[in-house]
Amino acid sequence: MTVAAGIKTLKIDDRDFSARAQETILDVARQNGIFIPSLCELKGLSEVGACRLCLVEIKGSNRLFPACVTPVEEGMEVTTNSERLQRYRRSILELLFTERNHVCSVCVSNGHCEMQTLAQKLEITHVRFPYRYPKAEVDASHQRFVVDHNRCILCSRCVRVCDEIEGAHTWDLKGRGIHVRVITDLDEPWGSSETCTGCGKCVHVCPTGALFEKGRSVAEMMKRRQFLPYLTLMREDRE
Amino acid sequence: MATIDFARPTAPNQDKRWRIVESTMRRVGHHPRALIETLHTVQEAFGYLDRDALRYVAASLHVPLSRAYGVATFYHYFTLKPAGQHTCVVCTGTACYIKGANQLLGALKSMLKVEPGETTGDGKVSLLAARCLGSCGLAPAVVYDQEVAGKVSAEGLRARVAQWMSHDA
Amino acid sequence: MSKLKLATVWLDGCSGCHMSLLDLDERLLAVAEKAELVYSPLVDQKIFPNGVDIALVEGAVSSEEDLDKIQMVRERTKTLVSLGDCAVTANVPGMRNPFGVRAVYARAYRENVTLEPGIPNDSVPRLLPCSRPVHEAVPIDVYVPGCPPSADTIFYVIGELLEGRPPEICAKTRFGA
Amino acid sequence: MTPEELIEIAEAEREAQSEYAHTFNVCVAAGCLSCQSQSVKDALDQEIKTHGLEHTCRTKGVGCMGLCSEGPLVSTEKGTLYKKVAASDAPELVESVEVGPVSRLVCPTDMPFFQKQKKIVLENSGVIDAERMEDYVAAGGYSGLIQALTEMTPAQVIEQVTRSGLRGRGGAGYPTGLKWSTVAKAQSTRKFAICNADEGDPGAFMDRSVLESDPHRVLEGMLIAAYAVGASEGFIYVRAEYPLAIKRLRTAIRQAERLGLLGGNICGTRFSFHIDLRLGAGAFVCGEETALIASIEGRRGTPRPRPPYPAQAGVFDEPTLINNVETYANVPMIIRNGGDWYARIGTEKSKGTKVFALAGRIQNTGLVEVPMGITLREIVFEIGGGIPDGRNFKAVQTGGPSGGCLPGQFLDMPVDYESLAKAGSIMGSGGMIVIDDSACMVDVAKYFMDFCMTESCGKCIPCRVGTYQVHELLKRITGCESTPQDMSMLQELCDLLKTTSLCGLGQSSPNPVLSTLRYFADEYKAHVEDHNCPAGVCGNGSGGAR
Repeated sequence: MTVAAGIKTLKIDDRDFSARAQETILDVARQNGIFIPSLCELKGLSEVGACRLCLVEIKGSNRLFPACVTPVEEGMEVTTNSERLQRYRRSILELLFTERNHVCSVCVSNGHCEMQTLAQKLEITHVRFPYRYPKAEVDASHQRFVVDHNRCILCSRCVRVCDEIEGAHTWDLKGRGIHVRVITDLDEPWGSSETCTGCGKCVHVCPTGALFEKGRSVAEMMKRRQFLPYLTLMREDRE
Repeated sequence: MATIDFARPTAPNQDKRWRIVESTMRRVGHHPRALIETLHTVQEAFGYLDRDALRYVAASLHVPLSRAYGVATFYHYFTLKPAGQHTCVVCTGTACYIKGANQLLGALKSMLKVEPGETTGDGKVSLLAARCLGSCGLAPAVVYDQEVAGKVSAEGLRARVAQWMSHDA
Repeated sequence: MSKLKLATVWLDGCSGCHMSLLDLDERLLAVAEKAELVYSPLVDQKIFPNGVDIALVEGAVSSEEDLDKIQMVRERTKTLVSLGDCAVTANVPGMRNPFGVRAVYARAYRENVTLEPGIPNDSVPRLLPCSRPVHEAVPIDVYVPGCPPSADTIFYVIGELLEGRPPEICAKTRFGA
Repeated sequence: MTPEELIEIAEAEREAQSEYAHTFNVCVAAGCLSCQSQSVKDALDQEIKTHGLEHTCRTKGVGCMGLCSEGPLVSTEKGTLYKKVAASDAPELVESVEVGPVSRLVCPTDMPFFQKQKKIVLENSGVIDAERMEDYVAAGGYSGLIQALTEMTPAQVIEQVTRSGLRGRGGAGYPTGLKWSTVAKAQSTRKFAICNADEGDPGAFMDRSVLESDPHRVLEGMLIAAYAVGASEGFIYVRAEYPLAIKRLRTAIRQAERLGLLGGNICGTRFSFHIDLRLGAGAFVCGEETALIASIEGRRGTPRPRPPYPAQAGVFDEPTLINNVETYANVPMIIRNGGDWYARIGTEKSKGTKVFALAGRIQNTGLVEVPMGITLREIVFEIGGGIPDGRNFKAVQTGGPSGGCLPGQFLDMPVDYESLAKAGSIMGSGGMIVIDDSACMVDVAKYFMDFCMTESCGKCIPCRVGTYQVHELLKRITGCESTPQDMSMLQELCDLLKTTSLCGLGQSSPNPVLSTLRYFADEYKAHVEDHNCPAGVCGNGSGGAR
């Protein structure tokens, strides 16, 4: 296939764009500075389409489409920010705030948490649904890292980065529904994991304060993700 | 595709039932995708899945430990704790619910002092709630050990379970 | 034109929001020109008056007393402002919720007490089963998250409300700010 | 196996059967088995021996006869049906072959329960011995497969299925012919055909009954489908909770393999097909196609966004056809009698018959097969015999947790995919629960939301947290401690679930709530405004149907 044949033209929010056939709506939007919220998606990891925050409208369909996994198509007309979409996104994020105990004021990620930032961007001033206040554990058994389940949003980035990039597959999810938790090995303390390499990739892809490095104060716990595009690129070159 | 011949892990102990598990795994060529089938075999043989079993199966099938645990806890048919000597499954399917399954469950909960999914302290009776046994024509239905009983009344249920509780078998 | 009646209320919070309010410093004078502070932990007024125009509430609803109080405040107030994360989200007071009231009482009045351990029956208001955001107890008109909201934010909010405009606070503050 | 050999088997079997002047067909499907029908059969065998009638009289374990509430059921070669038979009735029954029917046990077969049914899928249920392949062959079994393999091209098979108008019986009603042709067109050397037997709707037992009563019919349907779409490997994904169905399927697969109807070069053609069983492990969400695929691959049964659809990339990323048990069970008859024959049954857009599991507050609970387009009234009041205990009809629930509750005003509505959807429910897989006036509809809605919450896989936020929040709201409402704002929150969350959830489970989870809000708004109102449950079911945090 020639490059020209693989080019699609589409409209996003009434502006014309061209894109390569394999790209998703989210890719094109990002390249062109159009903001579409997302929490589970992270460039360099596989997409799961789970957070539902990147849902967009496509003309001709009543359904909503997750931008992170919907490939561009010729003549597509995408709306990324209608009143309706904003309403749904706010509700979804509010639900997420009710699920665990997200106390921003005493969080190591306060000020650089993706969920907190998104809440402000989506103009959430309060959560209308009742909080659940579940009892959630903090596992500080690892020498260098901590997992605080109070702040986990189950985006599964840690699971994916550990499996797809590091290759250890220390993390996975247990249970189902509202009882899902991230686990290491057979739901054993992280510190006693036989498979964890201690690389810390999971910590740095975590969008919230659920995974953090020990001994870091709030201002210091910046997540650094440069490794992800770098490793992806290096691997592509090798293949 | 070249296969790497890792040394096969050995069974947790001398129990003969591991041979059944091994034969299931052999039948599917120790492929990771056979995880659920293998877990079924383990549960059938031992009644539940403990950590040793999960560790052994995961190592044998080259499945990450966390994935094995994730699968075992995703499916409600699998249990990680041993069951009691007797199990009583109350069907809570729609037909049974409409015909009073909640009252049956309530009667047992107060009688056995356990929640569904738990076993009495003396290890005699496990109480379970099933989603639907497909015996809707006989609602409300209960399974005493392996035997399905239809049109069950709270009195009948109590009497049957009381029998289990009193016996030393 | 008579001045608008302003009140501030302190429920289950650390008083940080009130400290932030005091950080208005000389701007307090500008506020005082337009509004009269009729009730506040900062003034010597024991009874929440009727006909309050604007009331700022700090803190979560944690005890029976908090609940009674906020219901009374709501009845007597035109515009009720949920000020700070404790009021908006239950924040730190809400961190006791997963453990349950009994465990909280035991920790506070038995386990950590050497002299006459025992849970008080009177003189201390009874805790509710859960510490809740204020809007789960009564309807709220304006939400100002932040821990605490900055003095600038509070000044802006009061200023807008005194002018009869709904404040646009999203760009100014957020949860945990 | 050649066509001639198949005919030989059929004839030999018919001849063997004709040696017996008398046959007692004893239902040994799960329903009657749980009423001790096996002991009835054993007692009859013993009695026949005692009378020295072994050469003229026999018993046969057969599948479900439908009227489960009257079991154990026994029928004779003359068409007499006996109900509630006990082992102690055996002597009398065996003597009856000489003296005529035992009138105190006779169940009249001229009642609407039997007369109004039309059996295609259940043609052999209650007639043949599910564990003997020869019995299925003698009843015409596998002739559809032979016909397809020897006389038709795959395209012609698909053409017949398309003409029949058959739609997926798993719930959504997607045209089967279209699905098959999509998979047939997919380019790959390896394709799969899967039978979804993970019957998860609470209150549904159609698939279990078919698998227990006539497993070869499902295999034949799968074989024809595999031939049509070019699949060489297949899986039957069946609930582990159905041990009898699993056992009979295993037997059937072994028998078919032995006769060369499964395996390599079937009937001497180039068509090969292998079937493997996969046991579900108690996850409703695995009824969703992509979750089912994940489960077959040995992973957590969580759905993934579509596209790609299973027809393009399913099991092991290969093109995959997924149909449910009842869909496959229709196929052999469509091939034998032609698509046009099938299309003459039913309505304009919903062709053929549908099997329903009748349960709840109804006289005749059990399994029925009716032509599409029959009214709910005919099913509930004629076939079902109406509401027992002098109570009144309130609603009928179809489609399980994804369906809705329809009130009396819809009793005269024809049962087809479009009408049910228009009324706010769905056809679903065929569970039909009748609800009388002793039930509280808000409580029923809560029951289904509890189901969806527990069965949510937890992958997407709207379903994971939304079902929880809706359930909490319904708990507050049934606990008579809600406020009017709760009602608008309920509406909002239902809309959110429906629109933004990743898969069908989440998207359809609000249906029971929405349909009861629509038709039983006064019951919600009574709970919210007057803090009163009109049916007297809810309140004081107890809840639960009586």
